[in-house]
Amino acid sequence: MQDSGINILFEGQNLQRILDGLEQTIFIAILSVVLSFILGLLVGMLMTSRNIVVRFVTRFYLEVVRIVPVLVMLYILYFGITRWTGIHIDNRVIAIFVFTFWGTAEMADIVRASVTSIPKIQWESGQALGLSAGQLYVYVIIPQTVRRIIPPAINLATRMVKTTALLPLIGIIEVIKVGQQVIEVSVKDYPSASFWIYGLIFLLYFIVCYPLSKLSKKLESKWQE
Amino acid sequence: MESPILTLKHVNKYYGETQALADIQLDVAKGEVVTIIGQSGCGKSTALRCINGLEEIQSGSILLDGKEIAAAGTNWKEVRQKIGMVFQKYDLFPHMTVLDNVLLAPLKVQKRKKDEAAEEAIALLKRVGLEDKAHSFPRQLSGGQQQRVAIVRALMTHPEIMLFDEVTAALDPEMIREVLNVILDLAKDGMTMLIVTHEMAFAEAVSDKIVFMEKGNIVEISDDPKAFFKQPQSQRANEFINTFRFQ
Amino acid sequence: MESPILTLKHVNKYYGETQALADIQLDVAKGEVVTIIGQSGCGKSTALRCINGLEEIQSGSILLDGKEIAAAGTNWKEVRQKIGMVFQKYDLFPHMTVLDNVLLAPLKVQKRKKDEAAEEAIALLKRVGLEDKAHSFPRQLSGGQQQRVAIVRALMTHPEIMLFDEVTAALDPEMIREVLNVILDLAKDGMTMLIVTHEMAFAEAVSDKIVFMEKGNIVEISDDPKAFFKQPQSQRANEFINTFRFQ
Amino acid sequence: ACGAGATSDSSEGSVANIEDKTTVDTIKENDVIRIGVFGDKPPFSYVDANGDNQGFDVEISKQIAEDLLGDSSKIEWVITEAANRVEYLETGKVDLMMANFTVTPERAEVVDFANPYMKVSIGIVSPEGDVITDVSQLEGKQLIVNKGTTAEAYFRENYPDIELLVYEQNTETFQALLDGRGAALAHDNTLIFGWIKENPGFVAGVEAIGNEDTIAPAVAKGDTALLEWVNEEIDTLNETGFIAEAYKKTLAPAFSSDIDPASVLINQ
Amino acid sequence: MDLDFIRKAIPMYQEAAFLVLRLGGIGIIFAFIIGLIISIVRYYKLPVLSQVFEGYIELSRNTPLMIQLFVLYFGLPQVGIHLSAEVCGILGLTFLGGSYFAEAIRGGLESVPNIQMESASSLGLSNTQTFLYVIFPQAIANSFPSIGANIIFLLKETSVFSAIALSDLVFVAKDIMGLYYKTNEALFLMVTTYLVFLLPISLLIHFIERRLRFAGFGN
Ligand SMILES: Nc1ncnc2c1ncn2[C@@H]1O[C@H](COP(=O)(O)OP(=O)(O)OP(=O)(O)O)[C@@H](O)[C@H]1O
Ligand SMILES: Nc1ncnc2c1ncn2[C@@H]1O[C@H](COP(=O)(O)OP(=O)(O)OP(=O)(O)O)[C@@H](O)[C@H]1O
Ligand SMILES: [Mg+2]
Ligand SMILES: [Mg+2]
Repeated sequence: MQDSGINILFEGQNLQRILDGLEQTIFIAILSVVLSFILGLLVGMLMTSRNIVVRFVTRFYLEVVRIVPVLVMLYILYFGITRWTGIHIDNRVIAIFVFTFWGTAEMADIVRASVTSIPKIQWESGQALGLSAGQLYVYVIIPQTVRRIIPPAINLATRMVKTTALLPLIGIIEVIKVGQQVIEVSVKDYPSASFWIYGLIFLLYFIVCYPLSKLSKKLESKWQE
Repeated sequence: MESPILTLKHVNKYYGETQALADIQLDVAKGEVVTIIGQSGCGKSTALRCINGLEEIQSGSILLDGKEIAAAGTNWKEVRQKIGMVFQKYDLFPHMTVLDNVLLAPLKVQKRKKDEAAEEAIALLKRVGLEDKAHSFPRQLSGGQQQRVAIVRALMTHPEIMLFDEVTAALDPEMIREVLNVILDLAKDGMTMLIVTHEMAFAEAVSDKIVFMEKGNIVEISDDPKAFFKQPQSQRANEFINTFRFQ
Repeated sequence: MESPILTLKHVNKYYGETQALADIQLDVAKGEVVTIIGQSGCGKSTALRCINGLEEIQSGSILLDGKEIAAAGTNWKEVRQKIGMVFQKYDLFPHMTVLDNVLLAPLKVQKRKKDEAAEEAIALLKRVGLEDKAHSFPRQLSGGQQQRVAIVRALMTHPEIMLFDEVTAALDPEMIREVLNVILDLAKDGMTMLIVTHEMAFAEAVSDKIVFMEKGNIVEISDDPKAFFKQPQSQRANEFINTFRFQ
Repeated sequence: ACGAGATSDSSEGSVANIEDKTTVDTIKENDVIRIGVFGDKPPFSYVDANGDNQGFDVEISKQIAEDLLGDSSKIEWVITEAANRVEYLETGKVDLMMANFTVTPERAEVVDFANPYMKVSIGIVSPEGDVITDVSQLEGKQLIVNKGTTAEAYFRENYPDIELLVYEQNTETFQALLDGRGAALAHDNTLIFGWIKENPGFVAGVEAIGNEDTIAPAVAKGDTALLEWVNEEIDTLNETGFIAEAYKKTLAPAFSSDIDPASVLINQ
Repeated sequence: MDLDFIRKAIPMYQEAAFLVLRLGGIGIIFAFIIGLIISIVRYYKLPVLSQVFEGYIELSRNTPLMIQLFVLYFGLPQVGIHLSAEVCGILGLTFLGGSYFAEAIRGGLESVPNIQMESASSLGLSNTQTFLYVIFPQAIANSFPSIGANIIFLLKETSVFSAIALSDLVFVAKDIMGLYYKTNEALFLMVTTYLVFLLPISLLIHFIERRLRFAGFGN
């Protein structure tokens, strides 16, 4: 039995379905990652603001996101919005919104850390040349922060990919859920189904995340001079 | 004497409780090289930073070409093109090549034509001996080379006055020499300069005027550097000069 | 002349292709103050680091008290107690108080009694003017104060010779003076010292012997610092000295 | 991002209970009914290797669509989890819940159950060598249950002292028994009967405890029009023997042969 | 919201919180020890072991904890190893956390300037003494912010313990939603419980972080 267990992957549409599940995972993760990176850049710059109110609000946002589990945010938004307003929003939109909301905060903190680590003299020598605040950001500060944020940002991206495992709760059938469906149906004929299916999913996650983390390592060592 | 390019009148500057500048009065005439010396923390950097608008002053006035620049509503973009400043270090933008560094202000602030500005940049880099480094990044240069680029970058906006804040403090002796030679050269060309340095021999050689500060005050101004370094008038300046002598 | 404390014989040191030390020959007698000068990268630091076993040499020998220390099997723990070394900066352990810094080696390496070692530490701190900083952390001290503590820390193991590697390079003038005064004081007390510095006036004042290096070679050794700084024998030393003169 | 997606998506349909139109009208208008089922609970409702929904609940759902919209394929399947079935109904994200929904008083407070189409009791299965024949034998031992099932609720309410091992997936639940992680497993007896057929060495020491529960379709609270329609439909399906047919097709092959259909079906 | 229900449900959350703290605490301690060992091995670039550990780090970081738990809990029995859910939870967290701590501490170790090691040697300290008295305390201080962030992250990761039948907070919340349909109450209690134990931990970490900073670390 054990040795024929791998056949479960080739039964019916199983493999295709698992890959479709992976596609859901990747689609939502990638879109959220991209949005988080863009918004995180903006919010991160706000976090370095000298205005204490702005700083407090953004800090509060970060703490909230860190303490409220993603699962709760998904639930509250997907069911809560409909309950309170009667409006239905596609669950993938909700998923992307929640992931972006979370990712933006984390990303912003990464940006904040890297902006504050830019020596003060860089701001000053830009100013001394007559650059406006906007020019200072565009030509001097952001290009320098980008290098420093990429490694931790990629780390964040892999975390976001891995967190898509929560999505079945709002009805998104991602790769792990498909795997479970396949196991439930096939376990009678293939007692080792869970071994093969989870094994495959383990591998798939690794295949998706590993190149990202390799890339971050590479950039990290490259930019360390 | 013709009217000064830069004038500080009764300038006072506080950081919280500490008074960093106390009733500072200073004139810098066109073509004049003025060097400020004094102990660490006496207010030298603060003086330069106030002139360049990096810090606000609490009272007094600062005139550039006879126009008040320490008041609200100053067009700093314009003023800063007339003032070039070079800092102690980490001054260049590490993500840009040397050429991009020196072209940033001419192209983005002054909106000059790229060809023409680049031509001038190359000429200036040549003058400081770095024409072959135009496409290098700052980290590929030695500290002394970086500071020479920083000087070129400041010169590119055609300032009327240059401010130097301990530009050699982080350098090794030969590099110090490379950089100071560039400044000596500018002095010969008649550039107006306000210099903060701890290199006494250099100060003696380059300056038209020495300003000795202590605790935010100007204690002594001398128009004769040679005489000053031999025997300053004030007791405090004398003590200070002595820390550079052995036995 | 009595037999030297430290002797370098035909010492060669390579980093890959670059030869950092080329056939170095040097004697340091008891109580002698030897200063090494030369351009950046000429091998000054490397020389000190090899003496202290931080780098291995490829050939030649280094004798301390007549015993070979550059060979395999050297008991470095013992040797390093006889050699005190002070570096350019970031030298103190930032997570320990001043007292803990200076007591680390006596207590952990030499296993001395805490009371007795602490007493000596306080006495030495007093000598460098820092007895009230015993319980401060390094970051609460100025750079000059930190370097004075580093000197005390090195003295605590009762070394026979002290090595100083540009200990004032990162400091402001008054702080430089504070630190150099401590070294001058040690010299008067008869401490044997090997010093690397860029402070020429200090080198002239403190040294019994000046060693001028270039590209890993000793180019000139002078027993008369005054004469050397006035007019070195070698062309290269002369050029080097000139970088410290203006006009 | 939120504002942009906020317009009601056509596939999601409109909210239940818009005053003048009943849900039945809306469903007919949309020409599709949204039915909540499980994706991983064979033989009741699951997704097969080809990605198609299958099982007892699914058979009945298809017939409902056939009778309501004239086409058994006019269903938008919504895969639910035990924990979000009520939410789906309450927020109108499904019209009809067919995810093996056991009727309980607590649930009846928040959703409206239609007439039942199936009966179920809790059974307890344990290894042959160490059979549990009475609940009292479970004291001080661990009982394996599946999360969100009536078995879990029953033991939590009535035997709070019995330590429960709660798993999310059916397979995991039964696997845990095989791995010897608990002394016994409590679940819907229908499932247990099916399972022991495949796994010799285990017996249903307790065949039925607690109340006999029923399983029924559910609609959002107050959705009377749909409720009435479904009630009638289920009655018809019971009477015409459709449900018995569905039983034969989907459940019988999975259950051991000694099970009397009458213990599972409503009108036998 | 049903206050009566909330009152009744609180003990379940309490129990779950204790479980999370107990398993999370043990897992984090083990993970820290593993991380420490790995970071030292990688810092000193010990041959073979370094490469092995690097492989472990990649595997651990690039796969979800949920799948790691499945493998431990349902995969190991297939080869005859039966571990209790609690042990699996701890092992899973250790497996995941080990790599995060390893990277955090290695960052700290590498941020200690080389001159520190040299000045310790030049005082005659042995390699072990140098590590113990000089390198390690600074490395821990330097990496404390990321160590702290990882502690919080790992405590929150326990929410996938429910996959192997451990009643963590998410599990209890889902259970209540599935059984009693008290969604609002369940989620409210879950967030509150997280807040109640994560907030003090987070504040404590901030406090220690600041203490370390002010105690003379960095410049
Ligand atoms: N941003 C600041 N906030 C508060 N106090 C400051 C600030 N900058 C400078 N000071 C204080 O103002 C005084 C003058 O400082 P300033 O930097 O001008 O001295 P300096 O003469 O340039 O010293 P150095 O030779 O060390 O560069 C000092 O007492 C300093 O502590
Ligand atoms: N760790 C190393 N690896 C490779 N090359 C090195 C290393 N350390 C020093 N060197 C090279 O050895 C030569 C001598 O260096 P050393 O640091 O001794 O010079 P120095 O005289 O102390 O210079 P400085 O005045 O800048 O401190 C230089 O060419 C330097 O580039
Ligand atoms: Mg200054
Ligand atoms: Mg050196």
